[in-house]
Amino acid sequence: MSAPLVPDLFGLCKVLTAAIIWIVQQIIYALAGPIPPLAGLGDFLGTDFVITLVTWLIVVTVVVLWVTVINLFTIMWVERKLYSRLQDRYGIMISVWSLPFWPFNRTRRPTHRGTGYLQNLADGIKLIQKENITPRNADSAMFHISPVLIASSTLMAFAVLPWSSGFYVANLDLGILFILAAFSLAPLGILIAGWSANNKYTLVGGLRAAAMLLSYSIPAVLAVIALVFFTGSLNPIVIVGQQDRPIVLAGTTLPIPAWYVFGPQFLGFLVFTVAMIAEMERVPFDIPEAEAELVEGWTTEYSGMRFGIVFAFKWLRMLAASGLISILYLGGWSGPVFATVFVGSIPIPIFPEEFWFVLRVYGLSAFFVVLSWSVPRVRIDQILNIGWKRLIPYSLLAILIAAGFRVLG
Amino acid sequence: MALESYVPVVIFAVVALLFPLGTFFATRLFRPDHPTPLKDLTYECGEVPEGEAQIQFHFQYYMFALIFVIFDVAAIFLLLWAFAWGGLLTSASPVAKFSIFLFLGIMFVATQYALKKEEVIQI
Amino acid sequence: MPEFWINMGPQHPMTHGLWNMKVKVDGETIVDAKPEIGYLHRGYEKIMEVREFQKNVVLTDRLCYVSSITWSHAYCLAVEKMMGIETPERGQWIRVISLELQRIASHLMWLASYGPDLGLLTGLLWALRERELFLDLIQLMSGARMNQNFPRVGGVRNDLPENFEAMCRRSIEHFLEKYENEYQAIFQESKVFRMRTEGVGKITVEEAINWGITGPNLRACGVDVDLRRLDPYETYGEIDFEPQVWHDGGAGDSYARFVCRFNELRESCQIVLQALKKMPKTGPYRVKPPRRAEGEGYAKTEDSRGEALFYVIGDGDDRPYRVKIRSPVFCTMAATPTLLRGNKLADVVSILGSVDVCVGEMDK
Amino acid sequence: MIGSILVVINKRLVRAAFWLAMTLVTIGAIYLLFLSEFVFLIQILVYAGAVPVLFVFGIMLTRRKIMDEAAEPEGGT
Repeated sequence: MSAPLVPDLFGLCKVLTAAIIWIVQQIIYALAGPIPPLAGLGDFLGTDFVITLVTWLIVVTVVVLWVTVINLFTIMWVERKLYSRLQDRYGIMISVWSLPFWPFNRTRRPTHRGTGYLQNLADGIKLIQKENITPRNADSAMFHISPVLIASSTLMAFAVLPWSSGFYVANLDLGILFILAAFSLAPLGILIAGWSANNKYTLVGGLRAAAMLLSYSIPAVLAVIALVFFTGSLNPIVIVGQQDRPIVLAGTTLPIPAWYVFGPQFLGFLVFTVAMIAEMERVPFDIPEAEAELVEGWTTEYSGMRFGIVFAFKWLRMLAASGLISILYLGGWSGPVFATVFVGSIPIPIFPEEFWFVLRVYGLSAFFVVLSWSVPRVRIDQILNIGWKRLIPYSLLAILIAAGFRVLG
Repeated sequence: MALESYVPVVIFAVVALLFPLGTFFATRLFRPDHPTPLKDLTYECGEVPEGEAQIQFHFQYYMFALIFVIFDVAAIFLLLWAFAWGGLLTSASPVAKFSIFLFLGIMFVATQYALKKEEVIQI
Repeated sequence: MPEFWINMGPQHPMTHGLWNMKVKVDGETIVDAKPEIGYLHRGYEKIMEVREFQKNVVLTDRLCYVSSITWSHAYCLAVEKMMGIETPERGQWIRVISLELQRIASHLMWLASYGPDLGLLTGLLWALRERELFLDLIQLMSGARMNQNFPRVGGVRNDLPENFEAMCRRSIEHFLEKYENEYQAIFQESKVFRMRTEGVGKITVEEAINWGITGPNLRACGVDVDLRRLDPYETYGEIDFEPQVWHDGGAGDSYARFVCRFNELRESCQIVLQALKKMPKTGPYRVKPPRRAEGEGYAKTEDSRGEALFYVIGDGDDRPYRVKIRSPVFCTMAATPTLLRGNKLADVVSILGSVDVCVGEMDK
Repeated sequence: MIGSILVVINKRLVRAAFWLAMTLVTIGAIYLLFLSEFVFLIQILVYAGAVPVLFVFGIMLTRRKIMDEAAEPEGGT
């Protein structure tokens, strides 16, 4: 019922691309006077193929930057601030405004006035300057390649995760399955990373991570199957579109949106959420890097930016999982009616769809943060028992319920 | 058709692969690199490591991985079944509709049995 | 066989101090364990022979930095018994108050470190937040936050400051409120916490007694042993309190140890409040001890970790001829293989966190 | 594909398993070229995600240097 801020990311970027290519073409044509073959190059740049390719490149870059730079830093900041408040302290406070030189802070010593938003950037810069240590006995090639596998497979989930009805890279018919498939590649990377460092902590951590992530991807897939009974599709945009209406029960329209969480899918929602907490390795299920007994789990031997990447991608997994949950069960980016004002027939979004979606993602993430900082860690055999003896029967039950509702109509 | 919609995914895959790789190569410009024998030692709480870690390792969760693969394949069957549900409803044969429940039941019982047995044997 | 040894410590998040726990695992199950101590050995019993009686109090403070007063008090008690002097009544009451405040601070430190052991960093910060209150009280009383050097042979260093009683009451009131609302919710009533601790690291009464485990760890097995009750020193005989013993089923596991210590926090608060009420308002708090002494003194007190024992021999000189320290943690550490065997690798932290290790007193 | 060759020629089994996963991903891409995207995703979900993990678990349950010590008699396990 609300309109997206970016109705068509591809179209938007195409304008940008056309402008860039036009400028480049003018330069090339200007140069083509002395060097005639360049004119052909200029013509080639104007073809549809090049424009489409460059546009896709720009779209992908925009989304990658949006995800990694803006959302990653924000979610890390939110987490650090939130759990600090939970623990009765301020958390990160040093910001640009406390830098001890002229335009910022006249006192010539750091102050603690800021909100600390750029602290994570500073941490990243620090990590870049750190030496990268490879253990002598490690399997060097695997040790270096597995973070790439983990990072890129997690990032791939964002290729099909739409941020509104217009802000996406690709609109696949099997988008949800694609995200789950992207998640399912990480256990192998973690396992190889843990094995290759030739360290006992990483080995045990990697094995635990693999066993846990494998176990919990089954309930997630089963919960999605239960959802398919109602949606009949795995396209995220279609799924959200189905939820963008009020519930009609026995002829009366209730003032409740028709999110899949309200109704027979509630059990599936619970199962899926728990499975996703495990998939993002947060505290009740963060046994792969149980820092108390396995120093830092499978990331023990990574140092410098490698550690930064494998560490930061935990938050990316959290973003992706929160987005997935809100698309599947919480109505995605559908906002209330007042979010859009119609001038004539043109919808003008006061709060665009992206806002509602980001709100849901961050709300879910905040819930996960609070949850993870208020419960202890579960033991690995208990985790697996929960997964196999509770979640899988429950998810099968959710399938039965969904099928039953479909049979009854 | 679907193939065109996968073009951005392929581009995204390339960028996603280049992103960590690029980060790692970029750090080479900034970081020091002075390996010493002591620094390159495997971390084992400040002690000299005892033995190798890449050994034959008794890991009792192997059974879980085995059951996982079975379940994964089964989940795919279920997914197809869920997609075909609407079609099955219109077709009159109840056997096609509900035989999957038999399959589900058998698989569930077998899994629980395997898990119970594993508790006795392994953990 | 695919079993291998994992080093835990000296630089490991599990070890609260410098010591090494070698754990032999088969998959995830612990087959054997081997505690290795000595990283912090300072030769206390020998150093104390070359210092005067009164100056040794400074050293005994450093035995365990989280419960300094209890250790220096045990030493002072032994020396007083050897010298045959008696602390004035007000001095004894002040000692009781300081001991119980120190016990609360020490137990809070244990609670704080038990939180992150189980992956609960919030517990650490909350418990340390309330520990500040008691450190402030101890600071008011003795002038220092760590290594207070407060008990003296023959009494305590100084009288209680003005308004101490009111401040004490206020702090304890505040603490008990947090205890009832926040701590119980995050620890005792948390289902995940109970999953991690119940049935883990069980030890039977016979094994515990044979290994020499004392204090809250033994009381968690269901044995009603509390030296404050059985062999009252100072004025503990006049105080009405209940030693925390685990009576229900599942005795001797991590959860029972946790509950015993956790309830002791509240019990210690009641002791402090009672002592504040019953103590004489004025009077001497210290007598001057003789410089030289001959004979034997032997004192055992209920430390926050078990039974602390000091045995001092004087040969007529102004310094002890021989000092023997019995550290409760030392004996508990010997029992760790028994505690750990058969549990999972992840339970190492749950067990060793619950027995409350203090490396300083263990290595002496 | 290069990955499949690496699977065969690698002596270290875990590396081989890794390259096997990569090969399976590329096979999935070939399925995609055949316009069967469902099979592509199933390939990644099941074959690239699960099966190599199972392999690696299996490798860790067996002896490590089978290739190197093939000639030697079986020692005590």
